[in-house]
Amino acid sequence: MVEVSLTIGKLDASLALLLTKDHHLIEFPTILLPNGVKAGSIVKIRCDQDLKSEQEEEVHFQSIQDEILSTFATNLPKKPVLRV
Amino acid sequence: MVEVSLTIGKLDASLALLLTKDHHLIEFPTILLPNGVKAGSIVKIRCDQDLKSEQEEEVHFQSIQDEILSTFATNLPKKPVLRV
Amino acid sequence: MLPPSIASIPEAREDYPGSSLVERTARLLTIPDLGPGDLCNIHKYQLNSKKETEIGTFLYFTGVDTSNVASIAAHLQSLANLMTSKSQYWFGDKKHWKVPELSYCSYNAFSKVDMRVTVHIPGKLDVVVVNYDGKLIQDKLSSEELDRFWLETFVCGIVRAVLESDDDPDTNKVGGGLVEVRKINPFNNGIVSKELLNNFLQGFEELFFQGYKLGCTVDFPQPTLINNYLVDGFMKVIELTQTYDQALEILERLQKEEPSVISLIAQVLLLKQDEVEAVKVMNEGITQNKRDVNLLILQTEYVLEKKKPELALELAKQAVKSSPSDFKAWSILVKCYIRLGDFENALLTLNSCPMNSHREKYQLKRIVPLKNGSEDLHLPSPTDVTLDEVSNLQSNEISYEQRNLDAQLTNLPATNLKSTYAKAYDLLTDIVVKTGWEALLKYRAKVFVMEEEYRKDIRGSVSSANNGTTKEPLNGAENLTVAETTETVNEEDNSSTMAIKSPQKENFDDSTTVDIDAVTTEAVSFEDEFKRKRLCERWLDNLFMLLYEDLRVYTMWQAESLHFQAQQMEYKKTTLEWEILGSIAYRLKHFKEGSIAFSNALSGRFSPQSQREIMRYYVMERSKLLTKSSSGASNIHNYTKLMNQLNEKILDSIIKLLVWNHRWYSDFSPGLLLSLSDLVAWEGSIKIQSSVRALYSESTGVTSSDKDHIGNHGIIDMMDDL
Amino acid sequence: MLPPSIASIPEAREDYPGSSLVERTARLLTIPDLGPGDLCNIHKYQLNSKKETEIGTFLYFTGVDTSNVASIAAHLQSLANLMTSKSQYWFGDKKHWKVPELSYCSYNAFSKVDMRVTVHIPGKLDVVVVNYDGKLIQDKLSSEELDRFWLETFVCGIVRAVLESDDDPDTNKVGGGLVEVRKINPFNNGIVSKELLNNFLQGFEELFFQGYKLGCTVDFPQPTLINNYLVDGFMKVIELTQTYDQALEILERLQKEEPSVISLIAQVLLLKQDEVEAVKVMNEGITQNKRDVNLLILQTEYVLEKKKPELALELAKQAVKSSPSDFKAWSILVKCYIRLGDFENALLTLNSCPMNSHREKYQLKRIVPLKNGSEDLHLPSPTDVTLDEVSNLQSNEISYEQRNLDAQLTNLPATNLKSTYAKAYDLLTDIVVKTGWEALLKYRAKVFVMEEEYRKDIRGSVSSANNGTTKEPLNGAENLTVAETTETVNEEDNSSTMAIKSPQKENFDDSTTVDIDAVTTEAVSFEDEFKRKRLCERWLDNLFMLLYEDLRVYTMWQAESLHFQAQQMEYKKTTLEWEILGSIAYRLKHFKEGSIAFSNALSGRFSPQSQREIMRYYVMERSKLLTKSSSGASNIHNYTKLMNQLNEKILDSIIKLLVWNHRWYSDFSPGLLLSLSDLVAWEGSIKIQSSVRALYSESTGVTSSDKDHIGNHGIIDMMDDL
Repeated sequence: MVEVSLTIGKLDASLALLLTKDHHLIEFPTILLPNGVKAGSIVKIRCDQDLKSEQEEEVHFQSIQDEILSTFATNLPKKPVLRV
Repeated sequence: MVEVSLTIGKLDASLALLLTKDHHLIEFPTILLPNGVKAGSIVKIRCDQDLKSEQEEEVHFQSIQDEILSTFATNLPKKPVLRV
Repeated sequence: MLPPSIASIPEAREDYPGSSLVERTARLLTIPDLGPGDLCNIHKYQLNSKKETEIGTFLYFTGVDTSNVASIAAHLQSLANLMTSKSQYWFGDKKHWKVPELSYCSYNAFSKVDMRVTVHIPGKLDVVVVNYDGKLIQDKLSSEELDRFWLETFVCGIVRAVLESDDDPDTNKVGGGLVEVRKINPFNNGIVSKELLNNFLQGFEELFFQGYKLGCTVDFPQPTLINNYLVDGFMKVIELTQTYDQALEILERLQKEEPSVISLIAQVLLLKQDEVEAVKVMNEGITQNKRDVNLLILQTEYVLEKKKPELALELAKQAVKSSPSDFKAWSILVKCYIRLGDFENALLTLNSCPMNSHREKYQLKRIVPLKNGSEDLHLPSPTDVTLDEVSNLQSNEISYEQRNLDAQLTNLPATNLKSTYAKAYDLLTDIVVKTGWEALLKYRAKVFVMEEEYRKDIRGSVSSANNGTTKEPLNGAENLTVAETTETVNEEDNSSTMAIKSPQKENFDDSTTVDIDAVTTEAVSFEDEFKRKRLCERWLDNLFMLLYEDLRVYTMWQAESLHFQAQQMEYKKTTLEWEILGSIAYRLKHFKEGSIAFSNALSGRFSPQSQREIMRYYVMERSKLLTKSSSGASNIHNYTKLMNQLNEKILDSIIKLLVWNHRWYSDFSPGLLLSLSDLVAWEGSIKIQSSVRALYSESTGVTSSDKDHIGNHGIIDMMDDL
Repeated sequence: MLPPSIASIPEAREDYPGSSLVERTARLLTIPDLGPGDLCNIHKYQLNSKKETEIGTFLYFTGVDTSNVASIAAHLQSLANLMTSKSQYWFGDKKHWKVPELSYCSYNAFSKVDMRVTVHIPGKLDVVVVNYDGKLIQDKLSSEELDRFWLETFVCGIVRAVLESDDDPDTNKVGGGLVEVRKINPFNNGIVSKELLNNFLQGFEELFFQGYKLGCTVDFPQPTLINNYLVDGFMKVIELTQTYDQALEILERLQKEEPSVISLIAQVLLLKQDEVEAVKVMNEGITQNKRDVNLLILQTEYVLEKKKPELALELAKQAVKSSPSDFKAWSILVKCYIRLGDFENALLTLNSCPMNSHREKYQLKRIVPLKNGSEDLHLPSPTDVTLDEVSNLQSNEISYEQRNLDAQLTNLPATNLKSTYAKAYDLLTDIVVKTGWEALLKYRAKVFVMEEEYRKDIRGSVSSANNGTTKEPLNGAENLTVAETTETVNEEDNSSTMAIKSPQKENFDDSTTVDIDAVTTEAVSFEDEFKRKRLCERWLDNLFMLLYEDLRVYTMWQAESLHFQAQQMEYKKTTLEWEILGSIAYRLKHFKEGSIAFSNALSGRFSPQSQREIMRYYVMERSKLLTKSSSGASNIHNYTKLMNQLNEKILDSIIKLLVWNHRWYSDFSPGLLLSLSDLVAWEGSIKIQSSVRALYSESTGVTSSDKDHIGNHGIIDMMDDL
C-alpha cells in the first residue's frame, strides 16, 4: 500500500489540481475528494491493489467473450451478400 | 472519506492513466501506485483530509513570515540607491 | 494498361535545370512519415537549338516500380522516348524536344534517404543515395545495404501509391493544389504486376518490424507494429488484389514472432468474408491477451454491425481501459453509447476523447514550390479518353462560382475541421441526428457545468473574475486545427455556453424557439450534483458552436426551399453552392436531402466531389434495399428494378470519376477500383461490360469507346492477372 | 511637447476613400484583448482639382486624448490644418492637399465597441458607435451610457499607449511591419496632461472591476481582477508620472471592496522605494490570505533580491500551491531552485510549468491590410530632429545584409520562441550558464526517463514499438509557437533525447567531446529509481534541442574569434550578423561577449536593437559597479570615473534611440523615458542637460539642438508637470 499527502492547489467545478511534495501535479476529479475540502487543504491518499474486483471483472469479461463466440461462431446469422 | 476503484489503463515510465467506472481519466504518478501493479490492474484509492499536516504547514509558514518581517521591516539592510 | 501518351504527362518548369533536385534535397530533413511522391526531373532543349538553351522540368509519380535501378532506368527511358517522339504544344508554341538527361528520386521513409537514378541519353547511368542532411552516402554502403535500401524504397513507393487518397477536393485540380503528378496503376500490367505484387508481399514480411517508422493515421497517438502506414498499405493491397490466402500465410508466420499480428489475421478473414473463422480468431486472440486494443476494437465493430450494442459496449469499455490514449478506442465507446441511446454517457465519453492535432491524413504534397505559381505548369489534355462534360470542365467556371458565393456558405467552420476534431464532430452529429438540437442542449446541461452555475460557484473567491467553464489545458496549449474563422468563435469561447440559441427555424417561426436559459436553469445545482458534472473541453464546446452554425444554415435552406416550392418558384443555386449545401446535409447525416443537393449540383455541371458524394448515397441506398429484401419485406420484381437502377447510377459515377482522374493524369484510383470490383461481384463482369458499351458507345456522341476499354477492361485484366 | 510638422505624419493609401473604415468594421468581431491602435481616416484632394478626384489615406495613433468628442475633433482639425497648410511631396510629386473629411476610430475594449468621430470641413461633426458585429448603436444609448463608453475608450487608449512596447525588432520599421502609426506622449503637455492624468486615475478606479475584460499577459492563464492589462497600464502610468501617493489613495479605497488589491499597494510602495512599509504590507496581506498568489510572488521576488533564497523557496512553494496553473508561480519556484544550486529540482519544476501558447505579448497590429504592400506607404522624414547615422539608416542596407546572411545564423529556432516558451528557455539558460552543458545533460538524465531506459522497459509489451519518452498530451494537442524550423526538430522528437551530443568545441577539439551514451548508461535503472523519474515534456525536450543549437553556434563563434585573434586577422561580420551573435550570447547569459558583438554591430551602422541591447549591458554594469562600491571593495576615484563613463554611454544610447523613434513618428517611448528619469535621478537634470549640449551641440555637425530640447527638456517638463 502506498500513502501520500497532497495539497489541493486549485479546486474547479469538477477537477482539482493536487500537488505532491516533489512538485508532481495531478489532475484529480473532485468527486473523489472528501466533502468539505477546499483549495489549500491537504489530503492523504492511500492506494492498494484491488484483486477482488480484478477477478470479478475477469469473469464478467470472459462471459461476454463466450456469448460472442456462441452467438456468432456457431449460430451464424444469414451471411450478408454485400459489404460496403 | 472517499473510496473508489480505478483501472490502470496505461502505465508509463512515471505516469499512469487511471480510469473510473464513469469514464473519468486521471493522470497519476506511478510513484503513488503500489508496487507490482501493471496495466490492467485495478486499484482502490481512499482519500481523506489530513488536518494534522495542514496545521503543521500553517505553523511552518507563519514562522517564515515572521522571519521575513523581522529581517526586513525592522532590521533594514542598506537602502539600495538604484533600481534597474 | 492504357499506353501513356505525351498528353498524359504534366510538367512544371523549374528555375534552372536541376533546381527541383536542389530544393528536394534541402527539404529532406523536414519530410514527415511516408514522404512525398517520387520526383522526376527532366532536362530538355529544342531539336534544332543549342544545348545551352536547355531548360528543366519536373513532375511527381506514384505507382512506378522502384524496386531496382534497371526498372527506374527503363521508366525514364520510355518517358524520354515519349517526349522526343513528336512535337507538342508547349506554353502556346509548338516544340520538338530532345531530352539529354532525366533523374528520378524516390524517398525511402524507412531509412530516411532519397534514392536517385540519373540517366544520360546517350550515356551513363548514375545512382546516388542522399542522406537526410543532403550528404551523398552511396559510397559508404555495402551492396547488401544498398539492396535493402532498394527494397525499402519500393515498399514505401507502393504504400504511398495505395494510401494516397483519390478524393482530393476539386480545388486540387483546378485551384492551386498539387497537379503536376502522374499516378500509375502498379497492379494492372499482367505478369509484371504479379511479380511486383509478390515482391511487395515479401517486402512487407521482411520490413514488418520496421513499419512503425512510416508513421500512422490520426486515430493513434503513435505508430505501433500494428497501427502504421506499412500495415495500412498492405491491407489495401490485399483488398485490391484479393490475395487473402497469401496474406494469411504471411501473417501467420509473423504472428509466431509477434502475437498481436492476430488482429490483422482477423481483419483479413473479415475482408475474405470468412466470418466464422474471424470470430473464432478474435475470440482466441482476446483470450490470450484481453488488452489487445486492436482486436477489441475490431470485435466491437463486428458486434455493433451485428446489432448487439449491449455486448459491444462491454468490449468498447475494455478497449478504452486497454489503451486510454487511443482516439479510436474512445470513439467506438461513444458509438456504442449512441447506439444504445445513452446520450449522456455518449457526451461524457466524447469529452474524454484524446485529441490529436499535430498529424494529418496522408496526402501527396508539393516538395518543390512553383516559382510563378500555375504559370509554370504545362498541363496537356489527354485525348485518348474523354467525356465532354467531365474532361472539359474549366477552372474559370469554378472560380466564377467561388467569387460569387453566397456569403452564408463561405467559411462554414465545420468544413475545415481536421484530424480527430473532424471525427469528433462526426460523432456529435451522430448524436444530434438522433436527439435533435433542443434535447442535445438539455443533455449537455445535464452532464457539463454550465457557465451560469460556474459563475455562481466562483463568486466571492479572490480575483477569479472571468474564469471560463471550458477547461484550461494543464500543460502545453491546445490548438484546434480548424480554419481562421473558427478562431473568431474561439475568442468568444467564454460565453459560448450561453450564446447558443436554437437555430431551428429561427427566421421562420419564432414561436417554436426554445429558450435555452430556461433549460439551463432547470439544472439542479446543489453541491454534490455540481461536483458530479464535468468541465466541457474547450474543443468540444467549440464543436457545439460549429454544429449550431451548420444547423442554422441547413434549417434556413430547408425552409427556403419549402417556401419556394409552395410559391412554385425555382430555387436557384450554383453548383458550388449546392455542393456546399449537400456537404452540410451529409455532415448532419441528412443524406437524402444531401443527395438532392448533389444531384442539383451535377445538373449544373460536372463536379467530382458531388459525383463522389452522390455515389456514396447510391451505395448506401443499395445496402438499405438489400437489408429490406433480406428481411423479406419488399416485392421482388420492384426490388430487381430498383437494384438495377442503383447499380447503373453507381457505374455511371465510377466511369465519370475514372475519366476525370484520367484527365488529370491519374490512372490509379484504389477507391474507385474497389467500388467497381464490388459492382462486378454483383452483376458479373459481362453484364457490366455490356452496360458500359450501351451507355458510352460512340453513338452517345462522345469518343469514349477507348475509355470503356480501360474503365472496364483494364480492371478485368487486373483481376484476371492477380 | 515638440510641435508636430507635416513630416511627422505617415500615411497609407486606401483602396477607395473610406475603405479602411469598412475593413476595420469587418474585423471588429475578431479583435482580441486591448485591440488595435486608433485609426484615423483622411479624405483629401488637390487644391486645384475637383472633388471627384478625392483619395483616402489612413494611419494609426496612440496617446491621443479620446475622453470626449471635442478633444478628438480638435485633434482632427489640427491634423487637417497641418496637412493643408502647405504643399508636400507625395509619392514623388509635389501636392497641395485639401482635406474635406477626417474620421477617428478608437476601440473600446471594455464594451467591445468602436467609437468613431467624423469631422466634415467645413461642416458638421458625426459620432457613431459601432457594435462588434458592425451595427451602429449610438441611437440606442442613453447619454449616461455614452459617457461611460467615452470613459472606457479613453482609459483603453491610455493603456494601449503605455503598454505598447517600444522595442519592436528593426524589421518593424524597415521590413514589412506596422509603420503607419504616430505615437504621441499624452503626459508631456503641461496642465492639459495633468488633467488627463487625473482623468485616467479616476477612470481606473471606476473601471477597476471591469479590468479583466482587457485581457492579460502570458504569465497568467486568465485575466483576473489583479492580473490584467488595465492594472498593468495603471502601474506603468504611476511609474512614468511618479504619482505614488495618489495611486496609494486610490488603491486603498479599492482594497476595502477587494482585499486582493493589497498586492498592488505593496507593488506601488516598492516602486516608491518605501521598502519597510512594503514589507509590512506584504506580511499583513499574506497573513490575511496565505493563498494570495500575487503577494506571494512579489514577496518571493523581494526576498530573492535580498539574497535569501532559502526563505524565497518556501514562499515560491506556497505560491505554486496557491495557483498551480500560473506560469509565473512555477517560474519563480524554478528561479529559487536555480539560486540554491538545486538543479535537479529546477529541471523538475521547469518541466511542470504550465505552457500557454494561445496568447502573445501585446503589440499594435495592422487592422487594415495594405493592398500593394509598402508601395501604399507615404513615409516622410521629419527634419526637425535628426542625427545622421540614425535618421538616414536605409532599408536596402539592412535587406542586403539579410540576403547575404551566414546560413548558420538564419532561422536559429530559439530566436522565434514566443510566450511562455521563451520564458522557459530563459530559465533553462539560467541553469546551463551555472552548470555547463555536460553537467546539465547529467542532471537531465538523472531526473527524466531517457530514451534507452524507456525502450528497455517497454520491450516485450504488445505493439508498443516507438513510444517516445516525451509525454503525449492527454487531451488537446500541444503546439509550440516557434517558427517553422522548429518543426524539423519536432519531427525527430522521438530520438532527440539521444541525438544531443555536446556542442562544445565540436569542430575544434574532438578529444574533449563527452560521449552522452556513457552519461546516460550511468543511470541506475532498477524499477524504483525508474518510477521516480519523470517523462520530459515534449516542449522541454525541444528546448534542449534549441539550446544545443545556440550553444553550437556560440561555441563556434568564440573559437573562430580566438583563432582569428591568434592569427591577427580581422574577424569580419555584417552588423546584422553581429547582432544575431550578440543575441545568442545574451540568450546564453554571456553578456560580456554579447556586448562586444553589439558594439561591433554598431561600429558598422546604427541598429536600434543593438543600441537597446548594449544599453541594457551598460545598465547592468552600472548596477554591478554600485554593488561593488557599496561593499566598499573599490577605489572611489576610479569608481566615479567609471560611473561617469557608463552614464554617458547610457545617455548617448537613449538619445540615439529617441531620435530613431522620432524619425519613425513615435514621440512616446515609455521604456526610454524611464531610463532617462533614472539617469536624471542619478546625475541631476542640470548635469544631464549640459552633457547633452556638450555631446550634441551644432558643432558636432548635426542639427540636433532642437532634439536636445525634447529628448531632454520635454521630459523635465513632464516631470515638473506631474
